[in-house]
Amino acid sequence: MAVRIVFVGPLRDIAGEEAREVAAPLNWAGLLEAVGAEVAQQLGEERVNVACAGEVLTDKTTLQAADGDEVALLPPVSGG
Amino acid sequence: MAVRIVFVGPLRDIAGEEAREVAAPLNWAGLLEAVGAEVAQQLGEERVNVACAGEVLTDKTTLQAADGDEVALLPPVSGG
Amino acid sequence: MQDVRLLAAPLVPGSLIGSFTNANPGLGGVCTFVGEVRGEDNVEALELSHYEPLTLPSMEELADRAIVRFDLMGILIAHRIGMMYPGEPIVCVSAAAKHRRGAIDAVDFCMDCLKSAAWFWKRELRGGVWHWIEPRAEDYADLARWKK
Amino acid sequence: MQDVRLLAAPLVPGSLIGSFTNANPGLGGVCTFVGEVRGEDNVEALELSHYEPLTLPSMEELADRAIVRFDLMGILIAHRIGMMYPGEPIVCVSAAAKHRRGAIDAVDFCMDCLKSAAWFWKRELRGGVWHWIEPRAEDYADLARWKK
Repeated sequence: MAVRIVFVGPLRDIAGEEAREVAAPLNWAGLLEAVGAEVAQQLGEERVNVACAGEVLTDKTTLQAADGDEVALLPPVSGG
Repeated sequence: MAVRIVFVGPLRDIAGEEAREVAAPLNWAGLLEAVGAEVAQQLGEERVNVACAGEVLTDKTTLQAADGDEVALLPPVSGG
Repeated sequence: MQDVRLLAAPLVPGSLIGSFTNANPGLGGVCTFVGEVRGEDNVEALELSHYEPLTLPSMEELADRAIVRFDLMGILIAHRIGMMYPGEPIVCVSAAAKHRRGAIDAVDFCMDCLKSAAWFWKRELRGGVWHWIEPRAEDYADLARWKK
Repeated sequence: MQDVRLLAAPLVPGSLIGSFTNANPGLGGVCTFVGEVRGEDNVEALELSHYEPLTLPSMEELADRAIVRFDLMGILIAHRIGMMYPGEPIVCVSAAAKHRRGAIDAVDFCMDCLKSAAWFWKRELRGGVWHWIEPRAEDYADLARWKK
């Protein structure tokens, strides 16, 4: 009965880990609580996206992760 | 005592030859007379340039070619 | 012909482009951009992370959009992940079209998207310390040119 | 590094670009455009004429202008003359710069100039008859973008 939270890029450094398993289901309030104050603050920023089960959420505060879902925390990107 | 007139690109087809030697000096009026009616008509078009001794003339009607100069008649370009 | 690759091993643009060009007979022009790790500012290494479920699918979607928008015959998008050193290629985008305008614009567009709107995270090692990199203001401005 | 060539023999982009890239260490990006003879409209062959005293000097001048205008580290401009057949490269422009914007814009600029403002004359053989080609209206419009 778990949701896997994945910390990507700079958020991995802040979280100090690559991923964490938490109990399902997981909503936005549960996510903010699960990730610790520093990551929660980052999640408040508009530039930080959240994906659930491979789909980027248009409104991350509507998160509803079920058992087996992977929730990825996606900071501002930079490629090329 | 000659000026060499070079016909480039489509003007070569119209002139029916690659180049022609005429007596020096050669000015604009002399050029128009030397090249024949059909090429002269083309020379009247703004898009057709004239180079003398390797320099494209800003105003081709000021042509003053001396002995040994090459005068090139340059129709609209297309490369690439 | 659409060829989209996420590469954990060294990217060799010459070998990709040669076969890409041959795979698009009848083309009028091919435009190619290759981005490399710059050694300036004492950059010792660069590392690119990705997020598996999103990164490659979004690159494929970008390729689809470019083909339609710029009327391409083919597109190649190859992007490195992992650790790279100065002088190593990071990204290669190549577009084949009947006319040059489409090919050049498609490469321009894809590079702007890859730089600031694709699922990559970049960090640089300078003086033994890793620094996360965000797009420059110019990168965001470049991307905004394509919004319509 | 400036490399400007007028070629009467086949142009092999791969060999030019490889050595060009290597000759510009520290670059951030290289953009390259290769134009080929299109076989559409039953084109059997294409012939490019030039005028020796003007063509190469004006290409060198174009390279100089591009380096200054787009802050390039290097530029390669190679253009064919003579007879070519469908699928053969006609022109190759490659620009190396610290950032992608300069490299891409330089290639775009040079191609527009080569297409409508360089000393070349092009004709196509279709159905056994030679036809002189002039730039399309779009080509002149593309060139006008750079006037300032």
